[in-house]
Amino acid sequence: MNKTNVNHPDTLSAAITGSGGSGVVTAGQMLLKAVAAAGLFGLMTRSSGPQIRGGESAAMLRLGVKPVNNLDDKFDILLAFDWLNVTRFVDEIPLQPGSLIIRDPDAGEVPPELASDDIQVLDAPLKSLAKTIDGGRPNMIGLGILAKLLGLPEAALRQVAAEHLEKKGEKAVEATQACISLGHTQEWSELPISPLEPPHTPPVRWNISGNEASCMGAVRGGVRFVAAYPITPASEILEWLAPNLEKLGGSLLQAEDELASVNMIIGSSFGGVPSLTATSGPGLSLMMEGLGLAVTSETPLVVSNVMRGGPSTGIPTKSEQSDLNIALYGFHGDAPHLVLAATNIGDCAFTTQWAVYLSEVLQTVAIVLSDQSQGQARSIIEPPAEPKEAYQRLLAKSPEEENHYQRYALTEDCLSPMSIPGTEGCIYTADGLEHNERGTPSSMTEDHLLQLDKRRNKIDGFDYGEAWADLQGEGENCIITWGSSSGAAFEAAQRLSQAGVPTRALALRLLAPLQKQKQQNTLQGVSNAIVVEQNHGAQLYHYLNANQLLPPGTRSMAQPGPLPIRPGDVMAMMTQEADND
Amino acid sequence: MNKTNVNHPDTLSAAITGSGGSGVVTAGQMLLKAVAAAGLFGLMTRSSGPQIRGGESAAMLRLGVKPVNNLDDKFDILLAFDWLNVTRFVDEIPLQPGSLIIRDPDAGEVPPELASDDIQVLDAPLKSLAKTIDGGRPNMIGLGILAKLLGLPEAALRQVAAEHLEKKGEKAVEATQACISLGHTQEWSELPISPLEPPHTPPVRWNISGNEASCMGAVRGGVRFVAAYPITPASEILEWLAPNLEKLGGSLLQAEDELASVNMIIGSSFGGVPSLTATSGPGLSLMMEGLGLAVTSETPLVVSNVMRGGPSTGIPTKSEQSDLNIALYGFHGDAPHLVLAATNIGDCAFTTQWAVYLSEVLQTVAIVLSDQSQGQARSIIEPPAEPKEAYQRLLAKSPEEENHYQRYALTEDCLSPMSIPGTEGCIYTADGLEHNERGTPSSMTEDHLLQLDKRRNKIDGFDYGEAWADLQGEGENCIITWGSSSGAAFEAAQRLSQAGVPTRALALRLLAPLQKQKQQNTLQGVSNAIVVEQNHGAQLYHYLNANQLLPPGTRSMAQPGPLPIRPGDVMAMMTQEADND
Amino acid sequence: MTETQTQPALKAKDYKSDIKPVWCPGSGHFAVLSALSKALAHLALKREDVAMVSGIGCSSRLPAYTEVYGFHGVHGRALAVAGGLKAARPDLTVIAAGGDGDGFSIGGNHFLHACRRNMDITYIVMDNEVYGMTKGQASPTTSPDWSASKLTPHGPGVPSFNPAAIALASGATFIARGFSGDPNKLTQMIVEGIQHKGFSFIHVFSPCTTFRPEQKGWKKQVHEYAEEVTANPVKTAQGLQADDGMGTGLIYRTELPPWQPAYDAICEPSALEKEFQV
Amino acid sequence: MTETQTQPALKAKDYKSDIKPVWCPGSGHFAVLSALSKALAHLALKREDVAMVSGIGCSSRLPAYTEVYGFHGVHGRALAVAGGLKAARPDLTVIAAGGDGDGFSIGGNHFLHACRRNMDITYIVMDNEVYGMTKGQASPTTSPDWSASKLTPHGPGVPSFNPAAIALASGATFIARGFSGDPNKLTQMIVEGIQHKGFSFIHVFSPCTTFRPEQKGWKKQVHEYAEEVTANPVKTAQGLQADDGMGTGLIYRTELPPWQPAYDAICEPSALEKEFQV
Ligand SMILES: Cc1ncc(C[n+]2csc(CCOP(=O)(O)OP(=O)(O)O)c2C)c(N)n1
Ligand SMILES: Cc1ncc(C[n+]2csc(CCOP(=O)(O)OP(=O)(O)O)c2C)c(N)n1
Ligand code: SF4
Ligand code: SF4
Ligand SMILES: [Mg+2]
Ligand SMILES: [Mg+2]
Repeated sequence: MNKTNVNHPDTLSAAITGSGGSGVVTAGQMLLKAVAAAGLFGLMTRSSGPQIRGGESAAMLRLGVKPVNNLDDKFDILLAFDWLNVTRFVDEIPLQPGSLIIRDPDAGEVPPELASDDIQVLDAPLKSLAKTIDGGRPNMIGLGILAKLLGLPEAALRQVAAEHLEKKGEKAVEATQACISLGHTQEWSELPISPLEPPHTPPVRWNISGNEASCMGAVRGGVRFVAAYPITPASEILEWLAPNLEKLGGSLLQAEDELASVNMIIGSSFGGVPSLTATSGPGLSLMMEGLGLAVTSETPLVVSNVMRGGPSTGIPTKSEQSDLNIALYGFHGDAPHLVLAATNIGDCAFTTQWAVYLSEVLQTVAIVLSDQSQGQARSIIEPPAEPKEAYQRLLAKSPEEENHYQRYALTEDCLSPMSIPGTEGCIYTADGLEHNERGTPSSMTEDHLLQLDKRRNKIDGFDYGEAWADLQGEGENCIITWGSSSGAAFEAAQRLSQAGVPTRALALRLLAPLQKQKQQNTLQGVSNAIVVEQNHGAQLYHYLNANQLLPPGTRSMAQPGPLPIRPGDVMAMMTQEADND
Repeated sequence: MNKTNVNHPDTLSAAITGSGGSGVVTAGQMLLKAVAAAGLFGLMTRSSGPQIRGGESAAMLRLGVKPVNNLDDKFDILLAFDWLNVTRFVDEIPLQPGSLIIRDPDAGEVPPELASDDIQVLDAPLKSLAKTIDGGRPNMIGLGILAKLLGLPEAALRQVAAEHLEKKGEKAVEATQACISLGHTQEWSELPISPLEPPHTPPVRWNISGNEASCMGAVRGGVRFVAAYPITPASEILEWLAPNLEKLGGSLLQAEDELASVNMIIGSSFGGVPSLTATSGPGLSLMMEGLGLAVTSETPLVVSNVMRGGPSTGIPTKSEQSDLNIALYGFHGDAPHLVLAATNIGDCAFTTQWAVYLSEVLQTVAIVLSDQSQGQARSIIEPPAEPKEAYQRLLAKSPEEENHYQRYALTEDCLSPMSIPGTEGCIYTADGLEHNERGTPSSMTEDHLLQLDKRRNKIDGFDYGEAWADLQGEGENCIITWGSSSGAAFEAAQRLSQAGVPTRALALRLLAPLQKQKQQNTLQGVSNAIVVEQNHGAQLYHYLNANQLLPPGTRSMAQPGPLPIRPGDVMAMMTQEADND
Repeated sequence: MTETQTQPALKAKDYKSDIKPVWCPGSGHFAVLSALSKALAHLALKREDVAMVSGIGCSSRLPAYTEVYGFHGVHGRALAVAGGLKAARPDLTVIAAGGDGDGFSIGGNHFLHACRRNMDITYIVMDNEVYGMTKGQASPTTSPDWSASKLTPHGPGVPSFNPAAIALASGATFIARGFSGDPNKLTQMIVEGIQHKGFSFIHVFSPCTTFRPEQKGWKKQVHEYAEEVTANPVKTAQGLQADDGMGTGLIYRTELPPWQPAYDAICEPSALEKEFQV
Repeated sequence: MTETQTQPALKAKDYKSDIKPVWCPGSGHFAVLSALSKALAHLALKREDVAMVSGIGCSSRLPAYTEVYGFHGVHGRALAVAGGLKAARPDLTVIAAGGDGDGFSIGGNHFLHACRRNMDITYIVMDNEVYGMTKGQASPTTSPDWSASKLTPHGPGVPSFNPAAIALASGATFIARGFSGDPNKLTQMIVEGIQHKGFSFIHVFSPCTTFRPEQKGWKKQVHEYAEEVTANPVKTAQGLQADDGMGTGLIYRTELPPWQPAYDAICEPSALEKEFQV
């Protein structure tokens, strides 16, 4: 029998589905923890139906011996507790010839949308097995079965059960462990799966979500004040930060709305405290006026925008990369600022930390784009790196002699020392009206031009070093991408190169200001390029075209959410004949 | 002596300045009325200092025998009542060799910033002459002098005085008329001005501001409900509409803020009444979330955005074309919609009316960009044209039989009949969540893609006819522009062509969706192009590049406000060697 | 309520749509939907002459579940959409609905000004003292010491918002408090609210079983509002102070002319051109 | 007010900057600037420890005219900026200022929630019952029949907003009403407001000579607030009702703990990484 994962012997993909209350998410989370305990890497995303609470749900995992940044094209295993509303997930859990479905025969036949001749169905009487154990639950039987198939050691599973259910008491732990063991001891004839070989001495790893990683980046970067308003899928950022900022001597304020939250962090940052807010599309829209004020008054701050399906209220619980336009261009007037995007879950930490540093040193707004698929997914990763240099805000010092402090003084690098309230002799009034060097409102053409130049040049002239983008591979074919699509792009490039189509992939971390010269250098020798992104309007593609940064004939692969962009789709697009009209 | 206006014998430019209370604006307004009464065309813009009320001000006029759409490079005449703070206006009132300054010798010397050997200074004892008349005012003496120099008949001036001061009583009218006559009877030796020859039978003309023209367009287009929040320089739109909508059976609601105003017109439009709001940059920023809702729920509405200096509060009383980015891209998610811009003051009527028709027929948002220099300037114009076709919203009718009304039904042209409350049998709930054809929220990939396609294709597929742009002239040189820069661009193209540099000028009226094929056809044969716009970031230039609609080597002429773009500057840019690196 | 034509044959269920609510089992919002449909049936309003407008939240999903015209807008703006609709279409019966977060936090400004403006709109707030939809954060009505949300680990620490008192101070002309656990009384309250000419505010305790399971105890805490119901705002303020905040029933009602533009057309747009002609 | 160090040598004029106000001659806002600078001098606050925050409007221009730190933000958000500043920098004396449009129309929601949150901020609203900056439109405090704005040719037609009553219902702990025509009393009021621990709201009648010339008559209409000043909101509501709206003086004061996060750091960010380590 063909092993389904022979093409990617380093990874395995498994999905778990079931109706409300069947324990899909618990099983998935425990599986991921067991993956970690076993010394492997892994990724888990979730999906659920429209019910606020308690509807059907799916957990999608991919495990690997090396870091895993994206889902695969197909799933090797689907474990279904039941078939209620499972069709909702059919698109999200593509199977392939040789994939394995594990079902409880008591739950009925595999629905026609999933059944096919090429797919092997294994019967596992989850419910009846669970009944054999006091306090046993079918999902934990399933977990044991899955672990066995994936090659995860029983010990890892038992350890996870002990930790995960600690609060529920010893009895619960024991029952769960018994279920897992029962599942794990099931014997199967030859199976279409090659279990993964964990490394002998596993590296240090973290178990973290993208939203949590963004938090770590924020506090590492020095953020000590946050004001925000809850919104899916950004709320976890606030929920982690509220208790943890306190430990660092900072605080979080739940504001009455996003107009308040953005203006509150303008106030705190004016007060000298590095500040951040987190939101998603609708909240970002409401913040744009305030962000323009921060740009104009040169008040540093960071917005962590976790994108969801748009436009308008859109699809709150699903992912999309469609807020690039508003992040780049959503200001009235000319308002240069920074836009960054994390290229994977762990990178949410690096990119957010870097954004804090950059916003502080450049005294401007940094918008960090992440998305639901990064933010709410959990991953076993290598500990995220930190930026090489820890930039800080340039502060004004009390002058020795009486002289007029000029908050918006024109300097060579266009950065002016910022005075923090409490500093003697450097009193000023920050202003969102156009102003002269001192900060006094001015409607004169010359002041306007000087300050417009200042605000642009301080950002354009800065040396951002090497972190502006991630590049992998080489070759005349190139995949250009950003954010959560980067994982699929890198994997596609790698697989293409292995298949004899030399391909590089470039994922932009710094989206504004574009590093034109560096990007041009990086793209030298490229004859066939595509721009990959998860939105409908080809937002990155148009943006790069606007700045004449794409090789001639570059094609756009813009696929809106919520389905993730998969490596195979990118490969297909890359190798498709370039259409030349 | 050289006449200063020999190069443009059809037009004459005059400015009036003075400190608070000197009556600059009154003199300017009356002069413009007299221009109209004399059968000529003309344009008047104003400028003032930072004082809320009563500071120095300047009135800038250009008169012509044909319609005048923009200020000239230089002024032929400057009439100064005094020299207090006049330096504030030096940039706005460029003089040239041969220009004439009229000053009151009692007000002191011409300041060095203005004085030069080439400039002729005429002494006119305005104050002392005014004293000779009971109730006489120096500005009215000045008005008489100016009228004489410009060749405006005394009768026209007297008539205007009678109308303008009617409410102040007969004595005031008589004193004013006496002043005007006294000024008008001043005799001068040969002067560097050739007065204009009014046509024998003057055509029908209107005296209107751009903001008023936008109002006429709105009500002609069918707008009957407006909710808005005051903001400079858009408030005059509301002030005109409030009393006049009533006469048409409509109404205007002053809202508590812009979040309310945009959502209120979503409500009224959902109720079936064509609706509009007017605002400027900061207000537009606050409306973006609501506009995204209108796009997604397919609720037609029009936003008249009168641009001012940005970013943030910026320069509220001055003009700039820097809200193009937010108008095009300021939505979270992919939200196709319409963006239009008026190419001159009269065109504010045409473009707004067309925007109402288009938003109604396409069931989407139309943002109309005008700016302070169009909105608050007054002009004597030909009566504005109306769009050829009066499109209307496609309404759902009560079905004969019971069947489920599908608000967002997928149709060939992607437009679905909209049901208005009160219609039996077509009940539905409009939604800003992604939805299926019926309107029920859906997070399924397929529904999302279908509705994203629908919302884009209904707009992209529509036949906009010929009004998408104004084209003048021909030749391999081309000036591409939009909005209030169009006047200078057209004049530059004309003057260049006359000077042997064949130049065409293209002013885009429909900025989104771009009419790619039409624009490509229009630009055929162009070898040297520039994009002219009044902002810092070259917003139109980048947008056209993003859509690969510019001939290779096209250069950007992006000049932020508040100084207007002048024809001479455009000519200089056009003829400058293209720099090819 | 606008005197539109009525239509006697319909039952409460005819005012419910066939769309299945996304609500959790036991959510108080189900009972509000029931009470509302009964009220509409009682008033025998023509379904197509009624419009339900909402913002975002579990509660704000209500419109799609009713068989009347609906507008499910963005978070916090229900009253703005409703106000524009009523201004342009005075003939419709306009009802706005939503949650405590939607109405009192992000929507607070519109609440203030809608009360003042006194348009003929009925506003039903389903208060569960929590943001249900976003999985359980504190709202303005949450008590200061409720610490179950990680976002406010020590509780919000701010005295809770008193909707009736704010409505009163802002000029609302009809204020009532209901409980989803007493749907008959709530039905009657909604009927009266819709009948009231002007802005009627109906504040409903509607438990969130998922994130505030302790609200099951509300059943025992609510009681008849025992203070005098007057048209005198000061007396009512006094009554509200004396009440423990859990009294349900009519609280305040007064008659003031609703704000409603409605002009007869006296000319065509072309007539307005005269002003500009030279 | 925060107990910051004081600095005795400064006079009122030392708290004024050298920037010339753009205000019209006779604008009430001049007197507010004077009273404020006198109050700061009286309190002998170190100039660098005071921050003035405002929105947009004639009145909101105030910060640049004072010689303390200033933030001139966007329209309606002064209280949000001030709240964030105070939360992050409890050591500063934070004063927010603005107009009736800025504070009660577009800024209404922040007003509500700032009163509730009771942070130690002083908020001065210069009420001229008009939008001065945008040349004379009705604000929430404008009387319903004021028809001088073309935008509301029949007057706004809505009962005017009662700032003190709303502040009271929302939970403000210090409410006073002043008049720019009585700058000494106003100075005293600002002093007490700044000294008050918690949110102090000072509502100042500050005439717009340009667009509301009739407000010159205010001189004759204002009078001492004659009702009892208590810490009891119901009594105060009664008093406010009895007053004709023109009584100036302290109206309400109570002591409640201000909301103020202030935590001592107990660890470094690296200590937080443990949670994630496998
Ligand atoms: C602008 C914006 N901010 C935040 C959100 C996220 N959000 C959705 S519903 C909600 C709160 C809902 O609470 P409530 O109104 O009390 O309704 P409930 O779910 O409790 O019935 C929030 C914060 C949003 N959709 N839009
Ligand atoms: C978002 C936004 N909307 C509208 C405006 C225009 N605007 C500037 S000041 C103002 C009103 C000012 O009135 P008020 O706060 O009473 O101050 P005053 O000028 O009367 O002192 C308005 C509407 C703006 N700047 N920003
Ligand atoms: S989360 Fe709470 S409010 Fe929302 S549906 Fe469930 S029980 Fe009701
Ligand atoms: S317009 Fe009115 S409020 Fe503004 S400065 Fe002048 S007088 Fe004062
Ligand atoms: Mg709630
Ligand atoms: Mg005011």
